[in-house]
Amino acid sequence: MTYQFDFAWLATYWPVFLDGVLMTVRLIVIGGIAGLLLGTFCAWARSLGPVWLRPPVIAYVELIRNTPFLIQLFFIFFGLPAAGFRLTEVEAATLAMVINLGAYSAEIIRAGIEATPKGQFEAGASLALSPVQTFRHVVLVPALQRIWPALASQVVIVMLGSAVVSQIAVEDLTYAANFAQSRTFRAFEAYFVSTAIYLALAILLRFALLQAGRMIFPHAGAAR
Amino acid sequence: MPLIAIDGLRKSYGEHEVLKGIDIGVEKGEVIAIIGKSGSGKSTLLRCINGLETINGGSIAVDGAELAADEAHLRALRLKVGMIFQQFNLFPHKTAGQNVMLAQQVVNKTGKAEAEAMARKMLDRVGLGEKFDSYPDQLSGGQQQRVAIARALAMEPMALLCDEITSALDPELVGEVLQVVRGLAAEGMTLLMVTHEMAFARDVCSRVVFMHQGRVHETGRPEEVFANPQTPELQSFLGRSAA
Amino acid sequence: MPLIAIDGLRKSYGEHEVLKGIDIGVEKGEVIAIIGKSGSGKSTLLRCINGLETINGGSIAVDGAELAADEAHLRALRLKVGMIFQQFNLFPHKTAGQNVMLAQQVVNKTGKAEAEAMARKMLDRVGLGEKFDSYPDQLSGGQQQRVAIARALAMEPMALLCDEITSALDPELVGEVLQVVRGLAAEGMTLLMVTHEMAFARDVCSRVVFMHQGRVHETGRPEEVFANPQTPELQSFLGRSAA
Amino acid sequence: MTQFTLIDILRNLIFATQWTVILSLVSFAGGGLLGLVLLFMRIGKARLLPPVVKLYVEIFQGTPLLMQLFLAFFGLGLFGIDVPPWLAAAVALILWTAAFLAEIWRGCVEAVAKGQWEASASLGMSYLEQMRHVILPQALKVAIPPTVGFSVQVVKGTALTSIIGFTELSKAGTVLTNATFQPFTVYGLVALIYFALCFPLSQAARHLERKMNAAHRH
Amino acid sequence: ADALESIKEAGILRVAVPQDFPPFGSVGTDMKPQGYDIDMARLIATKLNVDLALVPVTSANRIPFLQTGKVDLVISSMGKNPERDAVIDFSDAYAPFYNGVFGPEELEVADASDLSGKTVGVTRGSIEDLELTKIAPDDATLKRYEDNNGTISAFLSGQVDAIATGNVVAAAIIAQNPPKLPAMKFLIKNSPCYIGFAEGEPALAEAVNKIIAEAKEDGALDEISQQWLGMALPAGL
Ligand SMILES: Nc1ncnc2c1ncn2[C@@H]1O[C@H](COP(=O)(O)OP(=O)(O)OP(=O)(O)O)[C@@H](O)[C@H]1O
Ligand SMILES: Nc1ncnc2c1ncn2[C@@H]1O[C@H](COP(=O)(O)OP(=O)(O)OP(=O)(O)O)[C@@H](O)[C@H]1O
Ligand SMILES: [Mg+2]
Ligand SMILES: [Mg+2]
Repeated sequence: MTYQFDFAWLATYWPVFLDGVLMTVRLIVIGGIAGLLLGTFCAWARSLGPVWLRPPVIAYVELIRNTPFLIQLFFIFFGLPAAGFRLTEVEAATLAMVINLGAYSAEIIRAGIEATPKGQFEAGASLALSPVQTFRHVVLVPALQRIWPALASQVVIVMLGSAVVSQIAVEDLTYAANFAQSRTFRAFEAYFVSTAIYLALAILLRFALLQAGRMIFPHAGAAR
Repeated sequence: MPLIAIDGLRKSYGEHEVLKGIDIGVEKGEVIAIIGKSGSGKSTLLRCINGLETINGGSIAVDGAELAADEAHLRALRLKVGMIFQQFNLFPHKTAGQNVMLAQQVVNKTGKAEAEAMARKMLDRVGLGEKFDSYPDQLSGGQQQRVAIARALAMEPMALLCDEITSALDPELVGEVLQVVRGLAAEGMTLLMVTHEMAFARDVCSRVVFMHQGRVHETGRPEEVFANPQTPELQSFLGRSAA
Repeated sequence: MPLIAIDGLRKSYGEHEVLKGIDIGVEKGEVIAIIGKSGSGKSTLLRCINGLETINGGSIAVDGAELAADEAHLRALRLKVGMIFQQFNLFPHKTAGQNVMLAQQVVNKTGKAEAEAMARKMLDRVGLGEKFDSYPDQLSGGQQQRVAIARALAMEPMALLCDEITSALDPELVGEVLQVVRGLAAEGMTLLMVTHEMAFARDVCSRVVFMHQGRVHETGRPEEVFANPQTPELQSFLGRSAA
Repeated sequence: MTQFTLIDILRNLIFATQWTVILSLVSFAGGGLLGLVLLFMRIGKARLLPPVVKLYVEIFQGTPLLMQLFLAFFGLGLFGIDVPPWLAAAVALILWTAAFLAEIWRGCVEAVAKGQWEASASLGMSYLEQMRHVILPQALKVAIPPTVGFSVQVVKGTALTSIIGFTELSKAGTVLTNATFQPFTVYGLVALIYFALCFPLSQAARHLERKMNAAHRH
Repeated sequence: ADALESIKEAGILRVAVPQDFPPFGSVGTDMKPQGYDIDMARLIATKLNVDLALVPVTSANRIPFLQTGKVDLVISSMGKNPERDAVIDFSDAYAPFYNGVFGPEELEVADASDLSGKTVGVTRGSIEDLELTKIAPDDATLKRYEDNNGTISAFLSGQVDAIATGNVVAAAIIAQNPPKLPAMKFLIKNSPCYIGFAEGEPALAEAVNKIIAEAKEDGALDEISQQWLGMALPAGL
C-alpha cells in the first residue's frame, strides 16, 4: 500500500465536524422525541383506537417500513414542493426522521401494549377510568418499560440512518466528512473520522437511553 | 327499592348463552355470597353488574339509575360499585399508595394531598398503613389483595363486587383478606361476592345465591341453604365442596 | 473394583463449594437412591459423573478408566453411563424413533437399519413400540420420559444416571415411568438415581445415599436407613417428606 | 435534449430495479454465508474468536451503512484493489448484512434450551455433532422469520449504494428526476417499487412468525 | 508501473464522466451517459486504440476515484485550481466553461455582494463551490449538494433562491422547459475544463495533451462543441 495517511487537515476542519455532530445530535433529539410520541399515538390507534383510524395508521406504518429512508427524504424535500409544500432541508430531515421512527416505534410499542394483561384494562375500567385514562395512566408506562431496550435500539438505528440527510445539504456529521474530503481530497481519512464519531455517538446514545429508562421507570419489577 | 336491581338479565358469548335470565335484588347493607360450579356464570354476572360486559337482555339498575352502554353512564355506575378481582390487578408501576390514589386524582380530580390522605386512611383500614411506598411485587398475595380492596374503597362505592378474591392466594394468606372483608361487612358495606369459602359465607353473609347453568337455582339465608339444600344440584354441589 | 468409583470429589461454583469431598463406590448391578434436601448437591453429583461439569478435586473412574476433561475421554465415559433428566430433553424436531436412533448413527456410526431395529426394540421395552413415529409434543410427559430412557438404553450403557426423572410428571404418570425403571433394576442394570419417591426407593433400591450440604451424610440399605435414621438431619428430612 | 414520457420513466426505473434485486440477492447470499461463519466463530469454543466477532458486530451495527459504503469504496482502493461501485456496494452490504444475521442467529441458537446440549452431550456426541444434529436444526426453525424480516432491511439498504454512484433504483430515481423535472412523480414511483419489493417480504416474515407461534414445535 | 503502458496492456481506458451535468454528461432515455465529456472520452480511447469504460461519478467523488486508482482519467468538466493541482495532474484545457450564478428572472442579483441574505445551491466540491465560497458575503447561505442532480433539483423545486453552475448547464436546463427558468446573474469565473489524471504520469500526460492538440487542430473538438454546446470552440482555449 503506497497511500500515506494524513490527518493533518483535521486541525483546520474540526469545527466543521463539531457543527456536524451538533446537527446530528439535534436531529436525533428532536426526531427521537417527536418520533416516539408519534409512535405511541399510532400504537394506541392501532391496538386500542377507534376502528376508522386503524387502516390509515396501518398504511402509514407499512409504507414507511417498506421503503428506504433516503427515498422518503427525497420525496419530502424534492417532491413535496412540486405539490406546493416546501420545507427547509433541516425541517425535511427532521420530518423524515419523525415519520420513520414513528412507524418503527409504533410496531414496537404496540407489542408492549398487547402484552398488557387484560386484568389491567378491567381494573382501570372498574375504577371508572375512561379508556383513554386507562391507557395513559395504567397501560402505557409498563408497556413502554417492557419494550424500552428495543426502542432504544431503534432510536440508535434511526440516528445512524440519518447519515443520508447530507444528500439534501443538511450540514450533519456526514456532510462534514463530505465537505472536508471535497476540500482536502482525503476521502478515506474523512470518512474514517466520521465513522469513528458515529460509533461513539451510537454507544453514547444507547447508554443515555438505557440510563433514561432507569429514571423514567424507577421500578424495574413493573415490566412484566 | 333495592340498591342493585337485576331484572331478567341475559348474556351470551356468540351462540353460547351464559346468563339465562337472572333476577336479583340487593338491598343496602346486604352481604350476598354467590356460589356455584365452575362455568355456571358467576363471574359473568359480576362483570355485567360492573359494566365490563355488554348485556343482551334484561336490565341492571344501581341506586335507581339504569345501566346503559355509553361511556358517561358506565363511569357513573362504576363510581357506585367497586370491583375486586381474583388476580388483584394492581398497577405494577405504581406503589400501593399510588394505586389507591390514582382513580381519585384522575376520575374525581381530587387534589394530591387529599387523595394521599384518603389513600393512607384506606391502607390503614386494610392493615397496610406502612406499605404505602411498596410496589405490588414487593408485597405478598394477601397484601396485594388488601391493597386492591383499599383501592376500591377509596372511591367510596355504595357496593363492592368481589370475584373469588382469595382463590389465587396461598392458604395461609386467605385469612388476612377474609378478615378485612368481615370488617367491611360489619361496617355495613353492601357486598356481592363470588366465593368458594363456604364457612366464611355461612358466617358472614346475609344471603346465599346458588347459580347453576346460567340461572339462580336456589337462594336463601345461609343457615337454611347450607342445612337444607332444596335441589339435588345444590345438594351435590355442597356435598362436593364439603369433601 | 466398583463399576463407578468416586473418590474425594469436590466441585465449586465460583466461591460456593457444592460438593465437599464425596466418596461412593457403585458395584455392577447396584441400584442406588440418592436423597437429600434441595440444594444438597444431588444433581451436581450426577452431572459430574456424566462429565457435564468439570470437577475441582478428587477423581471419578468408570469401569477402571478415570474421567479426564478432554473430548475423547468424555465421549468414552458417556458411552459407558447414560443420563436421564428431569425435563426429558427429547429432541423436539425428531420423532421418538429418531430420538433413539440419532446417537447410535452419529456416535457409533451404526447403520440405519440396525439403529432402527435397536430403536424399535428399546421403545418396545419401555412399552412405546407403537409411538415410533410420534413427535415428542404428541406424547404425554410419562411417554416422553420413557422415550428418553429408551434413548439412553439404546447406547447400551453400563450404568444409568437418573435425576428426578418423575418430578416433572403429573402424579398419574409417575407410575408408568417407575414401572420401567423397576424393570431395568430387575434386569440387573446399574442405576444411580436422585429421587423423592421414598416408597419406590425403599422397594427397589439396594442402597440409599443421603446427601446433606455437599457431603454423603448417611448411607445404608433402605430398610435400615428409613427405619433407623442415625443423624438428626436425616430424621428431619424423612419426617418432612413423610408428611 | 431528450424528452421522457411516463413510460420511459417507468421502463428505466424497472430496469434499474433489477440491479436493486441483484444487489439484494448478492448481499443476502454473501451476508448469509459470512454470517454463518461469524456465527460459528461467535458460539464456538475457541476463546479468542467470540470477542473478535462481538467487536465486529458492534462496529458494523454501530456505524451508518452509508459510512461503511464510503469506506469500502475509498478504502479498498487504497489497498490497490480496483473497486467498481458495484463491488464496493456488494462488499459493504455483505459485511453489514453478515453482522446483523450473525447476531440474529446467535439469539436463535441461544434460544435452544440448555437441556438439549446436555442431553446430546450425555449421549456421547461431540460439539460438532451436537450442532449439526440437535442444535442447528432447532435454531434454524426459529431463525427463519427474523431472517426473512431482515431481508427487507437489506433491500432498503441497497438504496444507499446510489450515493457511491451505483445506478440502482434510487440512483435511477435521482437521475430521472433531473432529466424530467418531476420529482414528485419519480420519487413516488420509486417508493412504490420499493414497497412492492419489500411488502411481500415483511408480510411473509409476519406470517411465518404467526405460524411458528401457533404450530407444533417439530 | 507507467499508467499509459498499463492502459495499453489492459486494452481498456477507464474514464470518470458525469451523468448529472448536462450537456457535459447526462443520460438519455436509455439511461446511457451522453454528452461533451463522453464524446471526449470516446475520442481519446479511439486515439489510444483501446476500449472505453465509462464510470459515472459525481463532482464530490471524482477526485477520490482517481486517487484510489479506480479510473485512469477524469473527464468530468473539471476546472483547475491550486488545491486540486496539489493532488492530481491536469492536461491542457479541452472544453470552455463559464460558471456563474443563475436565478429566476425576478431575482435581483448583479454581483456576489447581492447574494447577501440569499440561499445559493452549489454542487459540493465543484469549482463553483470553491470559488463562490471565497467571494460570497458572510450572510449568504451556501447549500452544498452531493451532486448536480441535487443542486438542480433544489433549484427547480424552489429549495434555493439561486444556483451556481456553468452557463451551458443552465442552457441545457432551459432547453428542457423546466418549471423554472434559470437566468444568468453574474459570472463567477472563466474556468475551462481539464482532464485529470494521477500525479507523476508524464507519458500519459503527453499522450493526452497530444490528442487534445490534434483534436483542436483537425476540428474534431469543434464538432463536439457544436453538437453539445451549440457554439464553435473558442479560439483561445
Ligand atoms: N370472554 C368469553 N368468551 C366466551 N365464553 C366465555 C367468556 N367468558 C366466559 N365464557 C364462558 O361463560 C361461561 C361462564 O363463565 P364464568 O367465568 O362466568 O363462570 P364462573 O361461574 O365464574 O366459573 P369459575 O368458577 O370457573 O370462575 C363459561 O362456560 C365460560 O366458558
Ligand atoms: N450452574 C450453577 N451455577 C452456580 N451455582 C449452581 C449451579 N448449579 C447448581 N448450583 C448450586 O449448587 C447447589 C447444589 O445444586 P444441585 O442442583 O446439585 O442441588 P440438588 O440437590 O439437585 O437440589 P434439587 O433437589 O433442588 O434439584 C445449589 O446451591 C445450587 O444453587
Ligand atoms: Mg369465575
Ligand atoms: Mg436437582
